Amino acid sequence: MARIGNAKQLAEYRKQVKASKPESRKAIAVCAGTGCKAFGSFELFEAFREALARHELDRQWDLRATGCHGFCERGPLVLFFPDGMLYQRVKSSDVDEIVQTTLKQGKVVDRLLYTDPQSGDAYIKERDIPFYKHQRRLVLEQNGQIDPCSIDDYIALGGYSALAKALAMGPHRVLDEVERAHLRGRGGAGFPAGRKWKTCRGTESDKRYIICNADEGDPGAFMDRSVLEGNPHSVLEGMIIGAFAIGADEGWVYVRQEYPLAIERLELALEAARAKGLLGEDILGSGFAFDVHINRGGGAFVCGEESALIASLEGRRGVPRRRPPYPAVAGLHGKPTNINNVETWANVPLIVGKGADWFRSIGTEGSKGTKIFSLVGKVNNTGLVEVPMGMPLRQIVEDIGGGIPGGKRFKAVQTGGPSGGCLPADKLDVAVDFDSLTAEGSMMGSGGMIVMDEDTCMVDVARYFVGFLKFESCGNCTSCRDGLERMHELLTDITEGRGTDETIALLEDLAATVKATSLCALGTTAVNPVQSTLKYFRDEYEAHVRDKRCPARVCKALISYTIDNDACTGCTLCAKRCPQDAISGQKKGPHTIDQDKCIKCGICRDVCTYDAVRVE
Amino acid sequence: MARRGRLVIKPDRCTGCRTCELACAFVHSTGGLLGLSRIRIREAGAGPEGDRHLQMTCLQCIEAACVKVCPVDALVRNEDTGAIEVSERCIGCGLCAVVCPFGHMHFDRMLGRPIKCDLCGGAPTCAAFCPHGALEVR
Amino acid sequence: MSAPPVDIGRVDRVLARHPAGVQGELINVLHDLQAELRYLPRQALERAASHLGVPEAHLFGVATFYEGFHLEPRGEHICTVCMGTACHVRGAPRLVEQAERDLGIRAGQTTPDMRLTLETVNCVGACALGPLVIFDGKYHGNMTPDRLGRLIGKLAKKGSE
Amino acid sequence: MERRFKINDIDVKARAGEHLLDVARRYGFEIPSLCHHEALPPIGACRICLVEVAWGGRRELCTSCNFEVIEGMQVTTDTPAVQHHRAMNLELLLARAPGSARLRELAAQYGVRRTRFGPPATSPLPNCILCELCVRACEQLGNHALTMVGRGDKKRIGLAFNSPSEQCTGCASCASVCPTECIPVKDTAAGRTIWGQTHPLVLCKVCGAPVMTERQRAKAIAKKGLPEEYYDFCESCKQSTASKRFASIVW
Repeated sequence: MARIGNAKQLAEYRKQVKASKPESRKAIAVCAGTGCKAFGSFELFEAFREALARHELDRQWDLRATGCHGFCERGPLVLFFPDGMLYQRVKSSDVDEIVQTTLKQGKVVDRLLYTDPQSGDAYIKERDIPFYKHQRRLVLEQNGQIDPCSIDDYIALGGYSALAKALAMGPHRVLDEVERAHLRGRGGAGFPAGRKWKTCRGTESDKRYIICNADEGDPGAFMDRSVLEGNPHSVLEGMIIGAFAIGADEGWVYVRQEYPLAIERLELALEAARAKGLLGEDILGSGFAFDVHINRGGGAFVCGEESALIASLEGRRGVPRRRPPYPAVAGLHGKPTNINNVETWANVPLIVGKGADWFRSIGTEGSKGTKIFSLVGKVNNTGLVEVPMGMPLRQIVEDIGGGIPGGKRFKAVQTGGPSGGCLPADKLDVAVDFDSLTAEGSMMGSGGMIVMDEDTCMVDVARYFVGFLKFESCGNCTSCRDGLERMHELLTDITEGRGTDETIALLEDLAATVKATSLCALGTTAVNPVQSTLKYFRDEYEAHVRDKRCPARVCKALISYTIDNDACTGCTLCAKRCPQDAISGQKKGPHTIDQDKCIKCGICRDVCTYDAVRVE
Repeated sequence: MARRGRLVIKPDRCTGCRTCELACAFVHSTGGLLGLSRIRIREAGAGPEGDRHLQMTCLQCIEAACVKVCPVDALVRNEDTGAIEVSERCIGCGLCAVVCPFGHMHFDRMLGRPIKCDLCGGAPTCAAFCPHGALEVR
Repeated sequence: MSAPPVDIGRVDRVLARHPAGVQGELINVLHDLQAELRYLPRQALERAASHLGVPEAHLFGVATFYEGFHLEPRGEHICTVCMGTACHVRGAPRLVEQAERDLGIRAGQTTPDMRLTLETVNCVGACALGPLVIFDGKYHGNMTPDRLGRLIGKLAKKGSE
Repeated sequence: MERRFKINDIDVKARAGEHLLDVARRYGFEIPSLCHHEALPPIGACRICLVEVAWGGRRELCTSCNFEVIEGMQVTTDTPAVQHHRAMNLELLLARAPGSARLRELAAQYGVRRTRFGPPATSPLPNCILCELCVRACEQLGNHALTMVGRGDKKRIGLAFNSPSEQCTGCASCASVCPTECIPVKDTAAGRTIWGQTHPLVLCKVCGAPVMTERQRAKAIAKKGLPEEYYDFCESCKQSTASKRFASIVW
């Protein structure tokens, strides 16, 4: 691996790499994202490799283990290039048939195609599938196309050309371009990246740092994980461009320890970029030097907050401090430091490569570009979606997400991670961008989007988030540490049937203080789930405290399990599985549940094949 | 330096009546706890006209040991009065009282603070109350 | 059960990979020590503190701040239940309850025979698979209490053989 | 660099980088606080020193202890919102430290005479409000015996490995700065007992009264450069010796 000495050599090298690939550009991309890997995509990849070798097809087909394709619900996914055919839920045992039928005869294996569960339509090409059709994949575009362990794959698709362009533009034009693109930070607050960069550059100092915040802590969000795992070079290229523009010579990626694959891929990417002369001394012969280190996070949600992240990088407890001074002025080791998250950095090569005007043409007035969401929960098509800013929430949930499974009713969608809010059905037409979501009492956050159906109890959800945040609070501020603990107690009282109207009143009062008086965003936004559910689902709270009833039948203290005599066939399965021996009855006779013994674990309902267990 | 309220001690006038201690204690604590007085009367043996007494209080040393050992620079000289005062910076480690060569500082464990003469901001109460002119402000 | 003695040589080999006296290395050092020893015993932390030149109290404060560090020995097997939002709405709390019942320990604890540690994690970013259980590093998606019970039961049987 | 702004409509001046609470107190404005100490870096933990600050079109509640002054801002120290949120935070703290007279008194000033919350689930040190003054004082002294352990609702004050620390000199500064007087210190003939260990005491070479702990002495001698005999006598014996010397000069 020789160093690439300048922009011209980079272009030549790209030509060489392309020439080494099969001329037909035929490729099989097996998704090796975390979701598909859990479904066995590694074994599948090995099966393909073996089969291609056996049938001597390995020179015609370029086999790649790629990053996450996004449609995790249907993994493992296999995508065929150049025509873009997608097979879903592929097993190793399908490989022989795929080779025989698809690779050799060019025919489709129908049963591996995605079939819409509602319409029954089968789709051959990925881009026609409703899940993909409404998306605009820019950051994620290459995720399904390249082997994230291969810098050559990235370069072949134009990788590092934006860096070469930036080096030619000079730092100030790059800064202007990023500012003009109006790129807002994808980590949650939505602060304009260009302004942050300029502040950092403008602060007099002998040393500046840049940091990639990959401490994706929002439960229910995994877009940063997928970008790092699927296309680490795009993040790295963004960072190098940023460092050049800002005048930094050292950078850090602060990545969650829970993402081992992302760390591994990133390490490989760093090594490869160094070997190619794209990182380190004299990058592409420009004289600009910059290197990146990886720091594994210790496991603290609050370290997503930039001053806490810096504390953590300095080997301290991840406790936020009051800003200003902002990190762009006084950050890591007191030096000007620019922090952006993974998705923000990954947007940078696109902006520099295609220009600010192109970027500004996507999205809304206040929010430009696309945003990646992890669409999860009670939705048919779970996975990662990337859409232009401003798309109505309804389109994401219904068209891309394919609606709610099992014919259930939609209840709410929670955006913005644990500090976001829950929006009800009549807010589904809100445009998904930074400002519209905030106006409705939720927020963009880093892009978690959790769909809830009629079986989700909103009080339980609020309690879940507050429970998460009291655990994740750094514990500095009285309002956040004690306030959240007390809010959690009050919510527990409500879900366990001890609540009264005064409990709700105190909860609201306390929430106002937590929001108004906590130091960092963790505390000031922690009450969003409570305030938004109180605003939109107050009737559910009232049902809990006044009628001692959980409308969604989730809160254990307020429900009981019974067996419907008419439906019960006396198969005895529930009685066998009941951990408390609370179920009795004769074989082939109706069974009953002893309410004193029942712990409401719900196993009887899970195992009953006759749907005879009722929850009241 | 035009300093106000320099405290001049005249031991030969002291009768040992301890009015100064009481005045100090009242001015610096609610209830006048004698233990919290910053001035103390010591017996100094018998003289030709009866027992001698000596008024012991902080000398506001120029090179003060207490100031030197304080880890947080909590002992600050009041440039108006010349008194070394215990500021709000004190964290109560007690070193100052340990090293004062004259025993003029007392560390009060209940208060978590050292106690020393601050010249009452320039008008020492002890002097005002001394019935014998044994403490004078100049 | 008392913790086994710590092989200081192993600790020192890990420390040697990190520059001395650099506080910023602290969290990486803790990660590497834990990877080597499975948990962070006191002797290892004491050595790390002196290697990095930070007070022991500081190191202890940091190690206990982050959820990723374990200061008690962990079991031979680790069962981690993901408690992310997606997993929560799909029934993760029931999984924890099932495991706690079956094992007779609380989440965060280890069985008295040191065979298994039950842990929870706040989202591993595999939300499409929820509810998710990670058993010794292997992801098990769409988990049900019944299936988890059998998974744990299998381990118990293996143990008694 | 000087900063000019208004507190409760009164013009004040401060140095750039100064914290608002220090400036306000210098001008005699009363702002309550529990976790602030002039000699220790502010952390904004108790949230009692809240004030309302308006500048550049923004208006927000901030803790004044860690708020760096801004030119031209308008500070109000006692708005209804400030009062309300101080009261709620005091109520939360009162649940942690019902035994603190100072806290009860302060809470009562804000109309909080009882708390609607029970004792917190995790509080190994009764009446501790987690203000961290003890930890910061210990760090300031360079002892580093104390630390914050855990986080969130499980955060507490503690020692490394939860066991007696060799770093602790028994100086009891932690107890001195504690606003709720929750750190137990016990002096007996055997020594000073604090944080789970009993520190042997240096006794006055004349009368045998306790002077300081042996560790505090050793550390002070090493650090402060005063002759050893400065640390040998109790206050009373020193005064007695001094008075004799003075008497010999006077008479």
